[in-house]
Amino acid sequence: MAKKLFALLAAVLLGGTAFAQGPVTIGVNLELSGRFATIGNATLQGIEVAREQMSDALGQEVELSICDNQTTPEGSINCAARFVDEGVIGVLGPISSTMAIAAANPLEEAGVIMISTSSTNPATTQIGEHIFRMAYTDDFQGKVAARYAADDLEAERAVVFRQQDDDYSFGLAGFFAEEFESLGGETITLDFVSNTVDFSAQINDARGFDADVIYYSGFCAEGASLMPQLRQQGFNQQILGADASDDSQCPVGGGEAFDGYILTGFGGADVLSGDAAARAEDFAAFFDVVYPDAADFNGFTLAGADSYNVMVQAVNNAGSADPDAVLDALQNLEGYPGVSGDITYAGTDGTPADRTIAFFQYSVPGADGSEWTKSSLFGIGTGQ
Amino acid sequence: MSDSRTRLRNVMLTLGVGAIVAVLLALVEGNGGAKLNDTLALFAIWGIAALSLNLVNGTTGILSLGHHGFMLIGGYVTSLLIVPADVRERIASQARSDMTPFTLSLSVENAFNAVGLQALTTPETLWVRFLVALLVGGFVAMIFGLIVGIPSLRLKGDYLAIVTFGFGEIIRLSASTSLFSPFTNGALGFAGVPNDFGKSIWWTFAILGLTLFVMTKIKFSSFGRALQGIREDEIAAEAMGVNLARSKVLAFAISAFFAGIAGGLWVSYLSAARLDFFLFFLTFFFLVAISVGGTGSYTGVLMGVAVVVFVQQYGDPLEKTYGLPVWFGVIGSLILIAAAGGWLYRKTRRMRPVLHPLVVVLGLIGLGTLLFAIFGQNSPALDGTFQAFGMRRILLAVLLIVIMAFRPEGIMSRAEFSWAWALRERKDQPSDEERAQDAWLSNPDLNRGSATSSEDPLPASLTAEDAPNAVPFLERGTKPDPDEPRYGEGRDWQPEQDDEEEGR
Amino acid sequence: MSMLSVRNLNKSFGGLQATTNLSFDVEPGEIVSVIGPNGAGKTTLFNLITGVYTPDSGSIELEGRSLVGMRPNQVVDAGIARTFQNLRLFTNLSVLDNVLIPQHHQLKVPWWQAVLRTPSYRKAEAHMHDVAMEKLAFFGPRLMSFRLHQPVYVLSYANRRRTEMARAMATGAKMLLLDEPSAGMNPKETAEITQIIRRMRDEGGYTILLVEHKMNLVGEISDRVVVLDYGQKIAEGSYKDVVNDEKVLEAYLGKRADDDASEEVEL
Amino acid sequence: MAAITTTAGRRAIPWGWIFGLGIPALVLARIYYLVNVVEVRDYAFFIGAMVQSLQLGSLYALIALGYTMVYGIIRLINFAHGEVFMVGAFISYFLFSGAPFALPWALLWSAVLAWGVAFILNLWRGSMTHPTVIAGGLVAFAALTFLLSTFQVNWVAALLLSMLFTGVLGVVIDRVAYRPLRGAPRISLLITAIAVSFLLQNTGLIVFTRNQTPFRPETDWTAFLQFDVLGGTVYTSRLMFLIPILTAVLVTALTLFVTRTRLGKAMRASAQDAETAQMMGINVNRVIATTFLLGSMLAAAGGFLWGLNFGSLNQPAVMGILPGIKAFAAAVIGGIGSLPGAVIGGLLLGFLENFMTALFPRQGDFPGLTEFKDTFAFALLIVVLLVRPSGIVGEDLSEKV
Repeated sequence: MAKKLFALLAAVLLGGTAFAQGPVTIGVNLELSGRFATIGNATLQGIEVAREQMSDALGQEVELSICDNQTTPEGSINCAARFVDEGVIGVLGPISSTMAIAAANPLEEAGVIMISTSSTNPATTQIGEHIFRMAYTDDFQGKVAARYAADDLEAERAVVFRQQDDDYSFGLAGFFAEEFESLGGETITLDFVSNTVDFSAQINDARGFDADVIYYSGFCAEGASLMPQLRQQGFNQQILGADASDDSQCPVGGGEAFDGYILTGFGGADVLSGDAAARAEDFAAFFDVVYPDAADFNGFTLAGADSYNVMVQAVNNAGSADPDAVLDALQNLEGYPGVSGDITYAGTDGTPADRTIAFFQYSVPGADGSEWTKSSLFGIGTGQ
Repeated sequence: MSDSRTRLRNVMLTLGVGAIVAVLLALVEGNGGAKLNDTLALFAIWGIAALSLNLVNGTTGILSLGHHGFMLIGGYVTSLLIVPADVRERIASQARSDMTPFTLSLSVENAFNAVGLQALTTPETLWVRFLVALLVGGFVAMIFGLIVGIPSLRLKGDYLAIVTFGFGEIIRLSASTSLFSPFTNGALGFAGVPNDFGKSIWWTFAILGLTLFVMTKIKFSSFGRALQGIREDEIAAEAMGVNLARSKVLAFAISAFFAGIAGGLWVSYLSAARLDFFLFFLTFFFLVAISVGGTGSYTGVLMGVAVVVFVQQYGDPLEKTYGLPVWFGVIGSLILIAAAGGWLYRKTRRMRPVLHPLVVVLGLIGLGTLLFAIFGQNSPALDGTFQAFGMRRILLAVLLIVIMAFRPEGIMSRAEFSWAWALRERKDQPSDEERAQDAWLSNPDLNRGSATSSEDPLPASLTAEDAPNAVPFLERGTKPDPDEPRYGEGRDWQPEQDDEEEGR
Repeated sequence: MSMLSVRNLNKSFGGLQATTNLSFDVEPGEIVSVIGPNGAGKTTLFNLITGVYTPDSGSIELEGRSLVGMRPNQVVDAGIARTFQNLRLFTNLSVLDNVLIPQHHQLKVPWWQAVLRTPSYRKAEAHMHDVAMEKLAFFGPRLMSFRLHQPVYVLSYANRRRTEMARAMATGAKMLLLDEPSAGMNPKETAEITQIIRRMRDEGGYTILLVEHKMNLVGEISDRVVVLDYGQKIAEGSYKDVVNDEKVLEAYLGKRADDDASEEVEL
Repeated sequence: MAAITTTAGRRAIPWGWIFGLGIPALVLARIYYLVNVVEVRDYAFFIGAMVQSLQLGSLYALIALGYTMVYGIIRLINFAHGEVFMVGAFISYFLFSGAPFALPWALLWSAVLAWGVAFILNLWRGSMTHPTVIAGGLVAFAALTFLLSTFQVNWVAALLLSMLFTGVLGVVIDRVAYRPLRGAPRISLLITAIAVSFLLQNTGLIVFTRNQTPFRPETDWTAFLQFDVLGGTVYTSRLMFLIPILTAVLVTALTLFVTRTRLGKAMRASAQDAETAQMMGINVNRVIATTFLLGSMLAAAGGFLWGLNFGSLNQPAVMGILPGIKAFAAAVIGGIGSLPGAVIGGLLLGFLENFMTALFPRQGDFPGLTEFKDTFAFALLIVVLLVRPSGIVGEDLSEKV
């Protein structure tokens, strides 16, 4: 009880703009520095371009209060505390599950809406009713990858590399292994920690298992060391990755070891269907005008843009800046025409229904990975 | 003033100050922002950890670098025992989490139910369960403190520091291995630890007060004196009967206990227990606090913690992205200040040549960069912004290097705040009556005239060579015995040079 | 039953034989001096008795209890305290603290009672304080009143010597090992220390084993003298007959050129 | 200082031989068991593991030499040595990768290094205001700014230049942080070393980069290499030859310098007793500066080869910590203060880490020792410090009462 009272008291006393009709500020809590800087900045660009397209809600200018959580849980908590003080209408981001879970606790208590642009760990939205996400969840991404490995690649034995100190990677590896074993396959899971460079021990363990496919649920920082070492130790099996490796650091860092690397990620224009594809294309065109030389225009950018659009739409639907009104407007949002597909929160616990997930493949001709290309193979909706 | 009356006065004064602090906290919690509230809570939590580290580093003189390991243990045990039931189901349902049903059932709530204290398992009595979890965390850390204390019996100095560092790192690295992950949920740790204790100023400051009470009572007790004896000269301390083994292990155990408590509060503050919350930078921050504040005094340590917490919490302007001209201006002016400082230093010390080439070169570089920043604003080299990520830690590192170079004993060195000091009751300054008597004692001849009330002059027979069985000359205690023979009546002897006061 | 009995003590560091089957006794209440040229093994003997070194062979017994293998703080419990040749005081602590620390090993109160300042702890603390004042009073008013609370590094050399002696006495030991107590003192202070040592024996009831170079102090105060040379005992007895002993002169002054030993040499 | 008086003569049991022969025998028995009885691995795998251990061991040895030399002279555990290793690796990366420093950072680095060069010349010319010292400093400043901001060189030049720069940086660190504490107690020296290591970590984050960087110079030494032996294939790369050979060259060069030259003799004298050496006319400051110079150069070489071996450099704040502490453990295991000791310790630690994980692979539910890979070094460090602080080769540095 004391907490709720304190939060209200703080909001009012602090010239809380939650009620008054002052400028609508939206907090942006992203990993702009540290390990996930490239993905964080790509998402920020998506939000800024979306704001260019639609810059006002309830007739006022929408302000973005940007906070860099430096890819650390305590940085994310500090940003959350700052947003509680500023009394923002809602918070967009962070992109990764670890930072998202860290920020979700204080924001839920303070009753502030949070939309994590690309956190896919199921635990994030379970923290409270104010916590939403824009992406699919890991159990779906793990299942789809496992089914692809078992059916399309006819693999019976899979080695799973898991970064054990990250919620996203830990959960995703678990879902893949569970689904793959339910399809009759056999898996072993090898752990490494963040910032590992020497994978000789893990590769030694993998050697005795002669797997048909390798599943990597980690990030590009470690992937750029692991893949070359795998190739050097004679592992030429097909490597499957997840949306964390949808980042220019992978092909550039890993070089030709990433040639033929298949990964699941957020569907872009070429996997969406019908008018969603059209919307994605003219958003991409508009994006090129604002950021012509952006290295990373990928699913994260689209997810950032849609998070902003959905937040502004909810404020407009609610017709006032009162947090509870905006909350239930968001909770029964139906079929919003987003740039990454239609978004529906009605009847969900914060995870949008029917998101499309795409399969991409890297091709890295040169040894130093300077001219890499990413082609998309096909897309699967959460419904199927 | 009799001893018991001064003690009463001191207790009353301390309680008075405690009350004032409580009122201030009430004011702050009311309308201070979440940030100020967090900063105060952080100050208290890191204060507990720094005070407990100072018991080993400052009072006993052993450099211990494994403090973050004890905090980790305390933090994880507390969070394992206090994490609410829904989080436990989520962990259990999580794919392939290593936590076994048994380890997940380890919670104070289940323990209370088992023992029949159903009344204490309600949400309102969460604080009782949190207190129990905190104490259990402290005791488990204390046991690890005993284990780490054992090598301290055989090793000394920098080798011992490295061994404690080794222990700290082993604890952190093995917490995520399959051996311990059933208890620590691997590297993922626990989310959703109730944070209305770590974030509440009342809880943290109350425990800080308790820690300060225990630490000062230890330091000014016979045990504290034995520890300081070990710091001054270990061989002499052992030769005077101090049991080194027992004292050192005691210091390590108590320090580890409070480190565990601080770990528990730190986990509650961050509302999650993860391995990368307990990296070595924690011990480094406490080291900075102790070295800056003063290794020998708890008042100094608290001042040091205040400095570190201020830089950590309000240092983020340092890490914002600024335009390059701003950066160039700042660096230029810093170099200029360094050059001016060098020039002033050489001038006051009258070193030749005053304008040392290094000072001149620095001045030129500084001026050049400053002018370039001011006038070259729109030149291509200066567009674009820059963010100095990690500038707060650089500031703390530089601060520690400077302090270690110029004032290794810290700001307060050994001066401890006490009411006697505050009320100017300096016991070790001689009153002029005592000074006269002391002067007379050392040089009776010279001071014959000036010693007005010399009822206790030096014995006459002291230096008489021809007195084989000299009369027992010195009186017992300060009160002169009436029937003892009066000494110093008219015997002539050479004045001796007993130069009393040679300062350090 | 002698207070301290040392039976054929041997100690060698690598090749160097520091002590070779040394045996001597010290009776209760006696003042025994150990003299010998530099490097004769006097300080090694002290380190052996106080447990800093463990002897290769031989026995050291205090009132029948063997001290071999004991750590220095156990030796102090047994009842032997020592002073150091080069003054190892707790320099940054006050004089009072320096004399309180040696009594810590007798404190029976557990540490948590000390923290809570229970009455039993306060009583023990008061007792320790009185013992300290009594031992310091032994040296007259010099170390009392204001100087009690001054750090030791402020004191003069003589006062530091006195503090170290008071510290050794405060351990509650029955026997004191004084390592060159008058080193660096002028004649007046040496005379004063001589009085004090005699008073310690007479009023304090201490048995004293003394290592000293100043012969007038040794002569005036010691009941018996043991002479060491290269770790061996070459003479023992009262000061007068030891001084004229042939081997002692040889050890100190070396052999005469024409080896005419018949002549009596007046020291 | 280790305060254990290990009394000689009591050691009847020849521990040296027991461990020297016993452990290899146990290892071979375990290999035979794994290969023939359980058929989990083949001999080629263990030869591959042996090669990897040799590479890793040489890297640890290069870093450990720096620790040993600094500890030998001023009894300081140079906590910042791990970070010097990191700086060496990143400077070589910026030199060969054609991604030169931005102008401001090139200016900053060259100002610091130029002052270091001036300080070194000052050691040999007597005073900082000596014309050659100032001239040397300015020339170094100009050359360094040009080099760091525009130049791109092949990897050999990058290695040598990075060794030079990092050596000078080592001297600067000693001059700024450690020199004011010459007479201070060793604990405050250690605290300053910790502060310097944090300073370098975070400056590295600002000046170099904030995320993991690929480390792939244009060299064919990193080409893959496979050869069949005893029925299996060993997967390795040409680095298998480059790293041990380069390490051997550097170590012999260092040993020759220490034993054959006058300055080397002065270093050994100061290691024995700095005060007496000073009285014998040895300029101890020059000796200490040389020690830091050589130690840091070796660490830079170690950094470069570390990048080559793993193909990428971790982010600056993290890269130097673990290898630094493991190299210190190697230095202590070998015998702190003795150069051969550091090399032996480094190789031993390299074998221990690789072979422990290779000898106890994952079988059934036994998860294998992969997770404990990093804790071996710490565990061994603590055991050696407790049981035999003078290490395998080192002499007893106990303290007299």
